[in-house]
Amino acid sequence: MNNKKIHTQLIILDNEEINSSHFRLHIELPADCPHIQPGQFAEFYVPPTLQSFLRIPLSIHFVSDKEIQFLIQIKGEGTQYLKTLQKGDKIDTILPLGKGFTIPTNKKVALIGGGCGIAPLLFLSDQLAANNNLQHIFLGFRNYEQVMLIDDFKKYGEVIVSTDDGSFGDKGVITDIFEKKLEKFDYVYSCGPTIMINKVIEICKHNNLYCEVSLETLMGCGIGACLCCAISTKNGNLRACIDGPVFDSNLINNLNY
Amino acid sequence: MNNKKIHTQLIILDNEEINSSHFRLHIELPADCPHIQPGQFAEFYVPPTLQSFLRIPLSIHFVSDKEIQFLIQIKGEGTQYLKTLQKGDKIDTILPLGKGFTIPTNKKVALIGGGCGIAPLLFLSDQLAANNNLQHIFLGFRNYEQVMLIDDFKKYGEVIVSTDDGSFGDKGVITDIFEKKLEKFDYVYSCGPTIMINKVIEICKHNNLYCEVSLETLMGCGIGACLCCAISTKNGNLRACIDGPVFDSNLINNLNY
Amino acid sequence: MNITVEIGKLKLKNPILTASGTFGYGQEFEDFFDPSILGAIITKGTTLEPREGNNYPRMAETSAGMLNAVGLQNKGVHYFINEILPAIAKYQTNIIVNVAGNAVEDYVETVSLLNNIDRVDAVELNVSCPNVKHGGMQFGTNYDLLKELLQKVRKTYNKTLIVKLSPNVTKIEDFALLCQDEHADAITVANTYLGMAIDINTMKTKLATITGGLSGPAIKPITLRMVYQCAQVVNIPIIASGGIISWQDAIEYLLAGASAVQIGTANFINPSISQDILHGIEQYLLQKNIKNIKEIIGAMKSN
Amino acid sequence: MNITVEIGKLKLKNPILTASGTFGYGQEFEDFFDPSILGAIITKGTTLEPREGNNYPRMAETSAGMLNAVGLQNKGVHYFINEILPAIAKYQTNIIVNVAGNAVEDYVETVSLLNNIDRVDAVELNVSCPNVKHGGMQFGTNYDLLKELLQKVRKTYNKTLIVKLSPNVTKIEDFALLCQDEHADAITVANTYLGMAIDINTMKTKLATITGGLSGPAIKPITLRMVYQCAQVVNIPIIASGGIISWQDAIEYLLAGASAVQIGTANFINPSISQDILHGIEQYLLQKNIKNIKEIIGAMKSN
Ligand SMILES: Cc1cc2nc3c(=O)[nH]c(=O)nc-3n(C[C@H](O)[C@H](O)[C@H](O)COP(=O)(O)OP(=O)(O)OC[C@H]3O[C@@H](n4cnc5c(N)ncnc54)[C@H](O)[C@@H]3O)c2cc1C
Ligand SMILES: Cc1cc2nc3c(=O)[nH]c(=O)nc-3n(C[C@H](O)[C@H](O)[C@H](O)COP(=O)(O)OP(=O)(O)OC[C@H]3O[C@@H](n4cnc5c(N)ncnc54)[C@H](O)[C@@H]3O)c2cc1C
Ligand SMILES: Cc1cc2nc3c(=O)[nH]c(=O)nc-3n(C[C@H](O)[C@H](O)[C@H](O)COP(=O)(O)O)c2cc1C
Ligand SMILES: Cc1cc2nc3c(=O)[nH]c(=O)nc-3n(C[C@H](O)[C@H](O)[C@H](O)COP(=O)(O)O)c2cc1C
Ligand code: FES
Ligand code: FES
Repeated sequence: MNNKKIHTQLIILDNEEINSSHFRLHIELPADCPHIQPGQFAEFYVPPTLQSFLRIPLSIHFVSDKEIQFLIQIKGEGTQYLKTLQKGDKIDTILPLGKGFTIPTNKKVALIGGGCGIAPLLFLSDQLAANNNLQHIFLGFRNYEQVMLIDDFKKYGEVIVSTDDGSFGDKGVITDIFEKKLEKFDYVYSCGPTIMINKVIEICKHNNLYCEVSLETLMGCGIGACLCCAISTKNGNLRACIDGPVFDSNLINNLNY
Repeated sequence: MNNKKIHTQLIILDNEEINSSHFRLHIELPADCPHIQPGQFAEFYVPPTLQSFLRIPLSIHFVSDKEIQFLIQIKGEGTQYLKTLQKGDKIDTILPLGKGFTIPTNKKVALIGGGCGIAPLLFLSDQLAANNNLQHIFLGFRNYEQVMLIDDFKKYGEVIVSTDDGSFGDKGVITDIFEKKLEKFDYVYSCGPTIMINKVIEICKHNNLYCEVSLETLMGCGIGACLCCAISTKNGNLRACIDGPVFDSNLINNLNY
Repeated sequence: MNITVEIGKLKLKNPILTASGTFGYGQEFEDFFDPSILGAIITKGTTLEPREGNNYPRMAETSAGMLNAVGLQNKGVHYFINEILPAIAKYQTNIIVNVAGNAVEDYVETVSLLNNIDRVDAVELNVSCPNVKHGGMQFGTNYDLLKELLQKVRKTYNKTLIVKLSPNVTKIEDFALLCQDEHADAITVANTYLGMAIDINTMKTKLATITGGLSGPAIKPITLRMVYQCAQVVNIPIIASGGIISWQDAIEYLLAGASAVQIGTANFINPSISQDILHGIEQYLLQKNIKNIKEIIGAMKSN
Repeated sequence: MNITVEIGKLKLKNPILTASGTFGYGQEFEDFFDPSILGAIITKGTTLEPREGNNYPRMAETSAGMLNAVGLQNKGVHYFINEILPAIAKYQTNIIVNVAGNAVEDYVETVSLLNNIDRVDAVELNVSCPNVKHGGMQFGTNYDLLKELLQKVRKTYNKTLIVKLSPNVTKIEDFALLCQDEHADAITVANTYLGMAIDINTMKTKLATITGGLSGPAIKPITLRMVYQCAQVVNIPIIASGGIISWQDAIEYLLAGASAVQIGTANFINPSISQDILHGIEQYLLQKNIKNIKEIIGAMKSN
């Protein structure tokens, strides 16, 4: 298996608007693309501005035999620039980076995603399905306007949606729903805001469920060289970019950022 | 007469390619545009890069009742950016800046321009013609490839062209040609590389001709606030951006940059 | 909403000032906005005698910054008082004169002249200009020299005295404390950083003076740290100057402990930026429901 | 064309080094280019005992720069010697260990361990890390402390000793001269600038440690000036470190007097940038018909 990283110019195939603050970039799968695991990420180069000049880390959202997709939330100038990319444009990319999720076979699993944290879960879901796992997919959003990609997930398992204000699906934070509908899952996977991750970890610990979480930190390099992306773990400070971003939740000390 | 400066977003009407390193921007004349003199300039805002973040000063090349034109040589990232502008794009502009050329009536005048230094001379030539002056226009270029806008100038007077290598027009530097064809000009105007300006000043002094030169310096602000654009003159250091860029050549000490 | 701040005996209607040497005498900006809306205008560095400044080239662009080596070109304090001041006296805001000199006596004579001029509301002592051979930065980087200078100036000048510190020092807090001890009313943190640039084609320095002063967004993190450090040790107000190009930058400085901010290099990119920054600050306070700007001065919390 | 340079007893096949803390141990970059092409690799700051470094958040982006407060996270010199070195010994280039410590004794013990390790070609003494409470910058900003440290280290360590200076000082030349007097083989000019940033929404500092080290293109003009100033006073080689992101930047430093350059933050933006910079320098020399890179070291002319 080729697990080298590549640094290359990739071609944009499509820039799909999802809602007012999210879009999905479809990028041509390069010929020499190494094997990509769900949970890995890429680092994009964007033209420097007076606000920022480092690369932007983004989770791999989906991989098909033709393309790699990214689900992106507009935050600052970097993601705004990505939003302007059009079919045919090129983007300087390093990928695949980091350690991904474990993919078991024939298990019962739960996925818990919040907001744009659902990004890496779609490819995960796809790969879990390919390996015959039974999936319960919990997706939480702020409100109806923010709800997205439900149909994409429905292909792979049962999807439970909640919104904080109840404007779509169940009312409440998704971790509460997850706790209520708890079963004896063999694997739990989660990605989303810190507060959600902490809660998922707590629930799983309490119920003795094996859980993997994908963690977002500020990153200087994305390749393990700068030590800016420290995650406090039972084994000391680890690097989110190379020791993660996916971690066994038992390792993680309470996230306080 | 309204001689205020305005700071505004202007609309690109056309981006005309002149040759491999020069292009001409046609910009909509704003409704509230103050009176513009030949020799004045504008300051354009371009997105900051790691190379530069100040505005770019450019001479006003031509003004019609509909548009303002700029003749631009591609030098670094700023001018490269301007080259990418297209019809409908907007550009943040401050204009008109500085002091322009004197426009007499019914005189015999000479214009000497070198390379992209011909930029402000076209509008000057237009205004000189409108005031019934007889013009001898000397334009010097490096080689045939660089020769440009001859026909634009021919409308206003007799045009004499030279190239350093003789690939078009007379062979030699344009100041030599000017010196050979010297007549009793009432006014001499010049804009171009420092070495050319120095030579024109010398010739005029020697032959007792009144001469106005337009000088390019590095500029911090373009509006007289920073004192970065110092020109050494008989009256001490003056500011190219507000006391110039057009100066009576008798004032100027030898330019040594 | 109250956005007034006090600097010594001065009441500023708002904390937005324009930095010395980057705003001319205000007149150059009249077409873009009314300087009267500012908390104060700070003049170009003014010396006892007229000065021609340094040779050209005097500037170079750098990453998110610029180097300048203007070298205090100005027509001298007499010309300022007689010719310039009458023309700008109309601005309904404070006029602060930035004063520089070669020797202690120059400073003293200059401030003693200004002491009697009603319309000059304060003096900002420039002990930090990196662009002149004699005078300037030597005072700002030498504790004992600065002490002597401050003692003599303070004896001569009774109105609000602001000292503009040099950032080119190991421990700016020491200089801040010295200013407080010698009864300066406020400090400006800070002037430009000594820097340089080389043209690799000609292999020559880009500035005639070899080195010059670095300003612009590039320096903001360093000057912000210095403002914070000074705010930990002095009680006199701190005026921040370094790389402010947005209202967000200005708020950072206020949170770090500055009572007012100066807009410098940013004036060159957008001549009405001070107005925009003023409005941005007002919006921020409104949105955060902060009634008095003083509530955010030094309000930064640790992570 | 000859592009070799000498740093103490070391012969470098070219003047391109990677800066401590920005290149891991080289392994992280193997997919992008072969670290063996470099003049040398400089390791992450190494201490006697393992260190966990500072709390998160450890970085913030700024205009043309970044702040970091990693705080010397590393597994200690023993782990380095036993576990890391064997894995990177294969690189056909010099390995320079960046050494940091709390107290003089830590430094001395660490370098004495490294003195006996064949594959460690030199030590870069980090007396300038702004991100740790004890040790680090205190040595680089205090002349007497540094003197004591250098004397003790020099007695213990016989191979090439490079001292990495702090730029957070009033007069870097003094520290450069001290290094020369105390028989350091070379100096690195310079480490990061102490800076900070504030999140105006949360009103909190962006770094857990409040302040951190500023690196990147923003600082280049200042560090370039320091390299130039040091080159005027010392004869030992100077290694430049500060904001290099292009071969043009590297050439500027060579012209200012550096014998070699370190690529730091730029590695994060383009992991094979060192290779590009090396090629760019070769092209420049070729185009200018310069046969030996030493001809351009310190060759800057005045304007
Ligand atoms: C491993 C990893 C995977 C990620 N995957 C995705 C994804 O699939 N889709 C997506 O939309 N975003 C993802 N992010 C977050 C994304 O990197 C940031 O939103 C982006 O860098 C913001 O850049 P900007 O220039 O637009 O905004 P900036 O102006 O740089 O920042 C805007 C805001 O976002 C915060 N921010 C900036 N960088 C990060 C970061 N690296 N992590 C968390 N917060 C940050 C800042 O603190 C600030 O508040 C991921 C981050 C990591 C580390
Ligand atoms: C009053 C005035 C009028 C001008 N009119 C024109 C014009 O009509 N057409 C035109 O093409 N150019 C004109 N220039 C020059 C133009 O401003 C520069 O070429 C431009 O700023 C370069 O920007 P850049 O980002 O592309 O290149 P940069 O990367 O900034 O610079 C590339 C090269 O150009 C030189 N340069 C940069 N700025 C200036 C400057 N202000 N003056 C002289 N050299 C400079 C630099 O030293 C460098 O060698 C004028 C300059 C002034 C001061
Ligand atoms: C072109 C220029 C001229 C300056 N002249 C002076 C001066 O005369 N006196 C002074 O105290 N500071 C002077 N400064 C420093 C500024 O007032 C300001 O302190 C510095 O530029 C940092 O702020 P900024 O980054 O916002 O520009 C000058 C700065 C520039 C860029
Ligand atoms: C994330 C990071 C970690 C660093 N760690 C160290 C270190 O351990 N030891 C050291 O001497 N310098 C360290 N530095 C400083 C760099 O080696 C370099 O001197 C500095 O960043 C300036 O160069 P640059 O602008 O090219 O990055 C670090 C810099 C960064 C950005
Ligand atoms: S982001 Fe640099 S080590 Fe993880
Ligand atoms: S460019 Fe600022 S005064 Fe002329």
